[in-house]
Amino acid sequence: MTTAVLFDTVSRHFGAVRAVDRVNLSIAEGEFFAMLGPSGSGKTTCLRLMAGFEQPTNGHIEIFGETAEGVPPYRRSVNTVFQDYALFPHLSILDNVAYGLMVKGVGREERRKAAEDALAMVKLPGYGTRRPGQLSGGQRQRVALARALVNKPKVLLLDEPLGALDLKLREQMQEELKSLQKSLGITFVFVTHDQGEALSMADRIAVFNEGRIQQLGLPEDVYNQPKTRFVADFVGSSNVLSAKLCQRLGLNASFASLRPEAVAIAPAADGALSLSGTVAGRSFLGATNRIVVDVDGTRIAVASPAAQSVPAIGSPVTISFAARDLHPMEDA
Amino acid sequence: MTTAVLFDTVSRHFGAVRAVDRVNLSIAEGEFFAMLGPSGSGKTTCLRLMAGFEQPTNGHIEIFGETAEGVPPYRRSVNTVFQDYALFPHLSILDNVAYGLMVKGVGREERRKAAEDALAMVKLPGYGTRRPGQLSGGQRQRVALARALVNKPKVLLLDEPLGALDLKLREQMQEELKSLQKSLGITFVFVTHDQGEALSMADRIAVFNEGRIQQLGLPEDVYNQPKTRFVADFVGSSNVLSAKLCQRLGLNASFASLRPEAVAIAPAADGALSLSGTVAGRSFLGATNRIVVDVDGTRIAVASPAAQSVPAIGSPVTISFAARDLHPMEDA
Amino acid sequence: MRSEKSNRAPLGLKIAAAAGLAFMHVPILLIFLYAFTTEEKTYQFPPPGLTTQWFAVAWSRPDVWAALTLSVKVAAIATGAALILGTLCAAAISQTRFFGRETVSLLVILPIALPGIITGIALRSAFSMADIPFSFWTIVLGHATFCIVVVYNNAVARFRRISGSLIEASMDLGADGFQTFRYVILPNIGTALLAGGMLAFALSFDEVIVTTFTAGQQSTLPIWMLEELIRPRQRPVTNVVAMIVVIVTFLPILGAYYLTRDGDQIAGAGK
Amino acid sequence: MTIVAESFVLPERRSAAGRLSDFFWRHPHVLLTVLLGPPLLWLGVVYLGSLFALLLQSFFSIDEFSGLINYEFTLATYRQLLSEANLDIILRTVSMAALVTLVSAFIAFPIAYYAARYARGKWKALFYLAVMLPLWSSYLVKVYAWKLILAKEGILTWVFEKLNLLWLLDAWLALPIVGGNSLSVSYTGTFIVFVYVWMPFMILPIQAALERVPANLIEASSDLGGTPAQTFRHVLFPLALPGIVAGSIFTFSLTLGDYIIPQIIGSSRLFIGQAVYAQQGTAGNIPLAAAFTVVPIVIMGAYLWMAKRMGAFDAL
Amino acid sequence: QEPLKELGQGEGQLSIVAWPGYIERGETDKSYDWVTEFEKKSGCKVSVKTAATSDEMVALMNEGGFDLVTASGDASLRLVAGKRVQPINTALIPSWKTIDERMQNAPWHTVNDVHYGTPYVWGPNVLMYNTEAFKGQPPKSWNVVFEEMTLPDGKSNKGRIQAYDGPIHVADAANYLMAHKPELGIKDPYELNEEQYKAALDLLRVQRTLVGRYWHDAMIQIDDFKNEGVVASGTWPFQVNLMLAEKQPIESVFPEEGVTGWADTTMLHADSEHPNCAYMWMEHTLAPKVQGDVSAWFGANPSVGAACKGNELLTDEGCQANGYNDFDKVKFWKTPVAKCASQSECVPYHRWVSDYIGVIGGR
Ligand SMILES: Nc1ncnc2c1ncn2[C@@H]1O[C@H](COP(=O)(O)OP(=O)(O)OP(=O)(O)O)[C@@H](O)[C@H]1O
Ligand SMILES: Nc1ncnc2c1ncn2[C@@H]1O[C@H](COP(=O)(O)OP(=O)(O)OP(=O)(O)O)[C@@H](O)[C@H]1O
Ligand SMILES: [Mg+2]
Ligand SMILES: [Mg+2]
Repeated sequence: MTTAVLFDTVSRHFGAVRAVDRVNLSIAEGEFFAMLGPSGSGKTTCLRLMAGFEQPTNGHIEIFGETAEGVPPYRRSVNTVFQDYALFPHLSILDNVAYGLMVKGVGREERRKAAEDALAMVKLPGYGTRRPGQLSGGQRQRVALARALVNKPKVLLLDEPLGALDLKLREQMQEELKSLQKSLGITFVFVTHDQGEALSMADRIAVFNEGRIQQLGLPEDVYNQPKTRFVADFVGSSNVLSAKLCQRLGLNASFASLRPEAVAIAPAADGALSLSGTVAGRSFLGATNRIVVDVDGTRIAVASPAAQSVPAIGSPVTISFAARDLHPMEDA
Repeated sequence: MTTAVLFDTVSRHFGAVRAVDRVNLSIAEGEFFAMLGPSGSGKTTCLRLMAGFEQPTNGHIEIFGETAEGVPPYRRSVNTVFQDYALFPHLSILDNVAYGLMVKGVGREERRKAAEDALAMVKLPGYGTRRPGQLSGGQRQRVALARALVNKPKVLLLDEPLGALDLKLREQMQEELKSLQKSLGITFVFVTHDQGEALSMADRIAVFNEGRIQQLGLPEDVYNQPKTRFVADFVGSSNVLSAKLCQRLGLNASFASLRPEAVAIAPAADGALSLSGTVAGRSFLGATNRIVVDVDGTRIAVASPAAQSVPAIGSPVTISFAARDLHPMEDA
Repeated sequence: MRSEKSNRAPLGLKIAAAAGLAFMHVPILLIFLYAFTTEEKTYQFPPPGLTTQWFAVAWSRPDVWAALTLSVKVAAIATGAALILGTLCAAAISQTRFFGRETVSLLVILPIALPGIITGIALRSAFSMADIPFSFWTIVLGHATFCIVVVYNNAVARFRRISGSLIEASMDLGADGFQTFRYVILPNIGTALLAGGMLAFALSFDEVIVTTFTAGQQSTLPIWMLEELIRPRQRPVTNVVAMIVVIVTFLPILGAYYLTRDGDQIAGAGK
Repeated sequence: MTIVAESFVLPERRSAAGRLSDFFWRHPHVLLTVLLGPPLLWLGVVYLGSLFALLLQSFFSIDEFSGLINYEFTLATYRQLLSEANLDIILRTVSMAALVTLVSAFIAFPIAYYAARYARGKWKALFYLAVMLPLWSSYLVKVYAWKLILAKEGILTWVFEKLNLLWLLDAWLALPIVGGNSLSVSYTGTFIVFVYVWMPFMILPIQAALERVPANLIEASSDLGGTPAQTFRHVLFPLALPGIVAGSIFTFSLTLGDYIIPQIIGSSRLFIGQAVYAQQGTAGNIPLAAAFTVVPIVIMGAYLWMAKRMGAFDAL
Repeated sequence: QEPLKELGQGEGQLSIVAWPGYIERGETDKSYDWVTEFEKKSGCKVSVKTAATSDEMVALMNEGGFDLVTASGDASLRLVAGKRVQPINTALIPSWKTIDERMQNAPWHTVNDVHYGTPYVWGPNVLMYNTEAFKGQPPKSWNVVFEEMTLPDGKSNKGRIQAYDGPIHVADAANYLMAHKPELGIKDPYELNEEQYKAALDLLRVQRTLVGRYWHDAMIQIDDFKNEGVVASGTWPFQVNLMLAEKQPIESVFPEEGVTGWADTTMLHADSEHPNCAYMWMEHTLAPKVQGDVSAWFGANPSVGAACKGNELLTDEGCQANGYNDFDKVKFWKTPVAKCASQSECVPYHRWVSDYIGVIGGR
């Protein structure tokens, strides 16, 4: 498998700020790669390093085997879908989409055709004559996508492209993006701070914090076996069990993670672990009820199916879970 | 129980736009009331009618039994937490919080004390001397809350107060808001377009679309028994079954809703209904896998616990669900 | 966005910008130079010698002081009037919607968009038709007319940046219209008004075209300069005065810059 | 916290301001009238009134011998305005204004661009000062400084002489139309001074417009393969255009109406401003002066209308 | 309007529209001051508004607010016709009798035997030239400013001459034609029929190609002689005197074609608010001392013969130098009218105004 993007201990510092700090990364061709992390963790900076808007302070970047440093953005076969779309307000939708072809000198008729095809692909046929200001957020997002895709880039960078959309639209776009990527086979590098988005869409996920990659792996691994406390906290709302509690459960680790949906409110069955506590809170989440159980001061969240009855606040309960659902973590 | 807010067939039109259209509403004192709906559905306009920034085109508004029309905003005992917080940039945090008391003529010492108490209540003691620009989003949100609460309003209006926060912070603030409302006993009217937020926090929910209330009821009812196709679609990602499919299942309705988590990939047990189809897609959502099954062209999503194995795409499966989980809906 | 701006400018751009700025400043330097020349009748170049005597001469000439005081008075009063009218207008335009709003905003711009000579001659003939004798007040009237737009522009820009919900928040918290103005609007547009006021002052202070038409026998500083430049006695005195005015306006301009800039940042936080 | 609201409606404020405020709130139109009244009275009545009164005068004529106005409706003044000599004046002025505007934009753009995109912190303040200082230093003294520079025995000649480039200057002056006996009595001289004096008015609006162009549009263009030159041509320039138009309102209008510069630096051929000044002041022919002012009013009216449509007013 | 019957107390104020250099209070040169003493004597504070052209004077007087104007012949009759000035009572001016007889009833201030002002000073429009450019060969004719030629310094006069920026300059052209094209039959340069007028304009169009910039302000003309390389122009003795005082290389001559000239009258505004001060000023200006001082300063000739002798500033040769004896050769400015004396119909002044603008503005 060809390597699309390679980061070899890449750093990017702004004065004292280490926006990206010794990152190693290798993205395979055709992969849907997600970068997940809180605000300010360096995701955008990584993307800008790939696009060529930033140069690494240290380290080396290769794109499809070629050294990327010193190649200006306009000479990279990498396109970006910007977070706020960055559509040209003075151009029509068609001209926006055809922009990349125009600056490459493609003839008027040919680029009009290509742009219309691209618009059709993102399900906006016939919108060509409008201005960006006349479109809704979701539509603009699609135009930005079409504008990038019409250039047939080898890598497509997407910086939180769905951040500004509302939930409904977002779910819809997630599906569309995913199937588009499958059908085109282009390498997607996708930045988000929404773990649900990353988990459902990506082939692999890199979790960033403070400029560094905390964990890099398959979505299931990142979700189920967080390597650090940060990942456990950030990816899904895991319960973090302290060393003391771990010991009580017979686990020798300074921290362990336990997913709410792995916990049941029921006496322990065969080989399962159990703890007892009191119900401290409950809320209806639609598909599930979230019940918070206080176990000697540690609050453990339980996701209980909506069909099950919810114990009253203050009532004593026993919670149980399988030993394999308890994941030891590093200290960081 | 006293009625805090009463809307009697209230409309607010802007030219041809019916922002709010014949809305009937009655909010009880001490209730946590959520208004849920997509962008442009009239939620904010409803709130502004309560606050006094808009006057109804038609209909009548009563707040605590008194006619609200003609009472200017500054003479209503109703306070608002604005979506963008609207903190006064030129005043310190303390002066921001004390503003309402100052314009009412409360003495300097007294209002300082009250403002500090309010800041302590929202867990920002000692932040009084800072400027709004020096606070993070979540902190600003709390200041806006303190600023409203210090006036002891009879009704507190919150316009998507958590919209700008990131997921982690948002979950935390949801809990805090809820417990604050419980302890103060003030009527909260809460606007959001995030159904998860509405479901988990509200005592009752009104679902808005195009200026009208589509459904008004308990969160469970809204979630489990959507009255219209719009509500089913908007609140959670329900499957909508067409009349044909309904008939096949022995139900006489033009549409029926079916929650993904009520469906299992398994042969039908006793008294359960079942359909067969092929797997058309799957994605990992962390706690669950979302499996899309194609049944004669209708795509039905199934939420299957992450622990269960996921059938391969294209393989034939049987899905089953209890008859009571199939909810007939109105046409709209 | 951040990094693009921190990039270095292309050389060609730097040269073009530097050349443009040089073009703008060489004549100013010349004015400064001739404030020190020893030759008083002609502007011989290069100056035969340098002296500072003209500063003393300018200081002791009563006509300089008379023109200066008149200009300061006119500019102060015109600025005051412009501040009030410009702010009212900006408030009405930006806080309300009404029929003819566009027309009003056009009307405000008109006195500066039409050549000054038209404003001047129109006012002049109106004054003489209405039998208003030319006086201090006719000068002020003329100046205030085109100063309004400067204040208006600054105030409108700031009003636009104040988030609308700020004013609603104030009302919501129990402040009536006047209290809202006093405690929220004024502090937020204050720096913009100050900046607009300073620009208006400077504009009035250097105005000659409208003034020639609306002034009677009085001469403001620019009119005095016009007289002096055409019928010179002690030519360098004009340069001394011009130079001092430049130096004295330096601080307010810098002040206006920092005020509007910081103000924008503050107001931007509420956006 | 001591104030507890007993009822939903808070007690009425007793002060007059409170009552007035309630009144305004219930009658927003009254408030609008109060706000707009004074400025409209000033601009709409005094200023527009004067303008109309002036325009009215253009329909009167003047008694040639005594110089007194003959208050009878006539179009004679307009006939006079359209005489060949006067048309020349109009044509000359408008072409000068257009040229000055173009060249000002040309010179101002790099400065504004640098200030908007590259200057930071102290440098930005410095740029601002560098633009504002010439703007606020005395217009007259600047014009006279140019007289010294451009005069036949002036500084420019001196510099050219030192550089042994006098032939170049002479060659330029030998050209028809733009040339003349010396720079200070040629159109070239008038043009240079116009550009010099009005160009600063062009810089600030362009800078404002450029600052409003989101930086990521430029990145987007670059990302899509646009070279810096293409980015300028297709993205930056079109987006800065409203600023240029806003600036050109100033340069165009100021050139159109100026009468001092062409009088001091020029070849005695009149510009509209001078014609108005001369007709009004020297000749006392108010009707003809008024008819002359109609020309810039019409031109600027059309210009403003166009500028408004381009959204240039936001950039003022 | 009836003239003032008797003189009263001064009103304390007096505002005068005057040519530059006509009313001096010692600001440029301490010895030239004829205002301070008057103010002390009469208690009338004098304010002066200078005007650069006759048209401007008429405009200012039409606008009002002034008491007196020093109007030249091309303005004075227009002011009378427009009823902007009032007749004066010569009995209230004791020095009236001392006025030069040739000036007492001059047609530019006397209408139907009624006097509309007191003569101030008069002078010729002489030809000033740069002595370095003419290398000791003074020009004899106005042709140096009307026709292209090579000057003694070997360079063309093109771009190096100036002409007066006022319609009355048409008369200078007519005066030149009178001598050089007698077939046109011009008898009076201010009374031109269509044909004569057209010939004058043609001449002026030729002149336009030679002139870089026209002059209408004395000081600017001086600047142009100094800095712009101007070497010849019609001018007032005022500029000649100033430049000579500065030791500039210039001289002036009285060309063979004769010259035009101006004789100025101090006229009283019809609505003057300070008539008493005005009468006092008129009387003051007729004193030989003042007449002599003004003449010396401006290079003009007094209207009171006595001023020619014993004036310290003018000196006894002054009148001679300024052309006092050439009175008959000077064709004084007057406003051209349609009904003229020398022929059936003449081109009126307003045509002069618009056509002259056309000539200067020509492409
Ligand atoms: N040009 C710059 N100059 C200085 N600091 C910068 C610059 N660009 C980024 N940074 C800093 O680098 C860090 C990482 O920024 P980056 O934009 O990559 O974060 P991010 O993960 O994309 O965050 P977000 O989710 O908020 O977009 C931040 O602390 C930011 O302030
Ligand atoms: N002042 C106004 N003038 C004209 N139309 C308005 C005005 N205010 C609101 N509207 C329109 O009324 C409709 C409802 O607006 P509203 O702001 O109440 O929606 P919302 O539900 O709060 O949406 P969002 O979630 O986007 O805030 C929209 O179509 C909006 O464009
Ligand atoms: Mg980012
Ligand atoms: Mg809203």
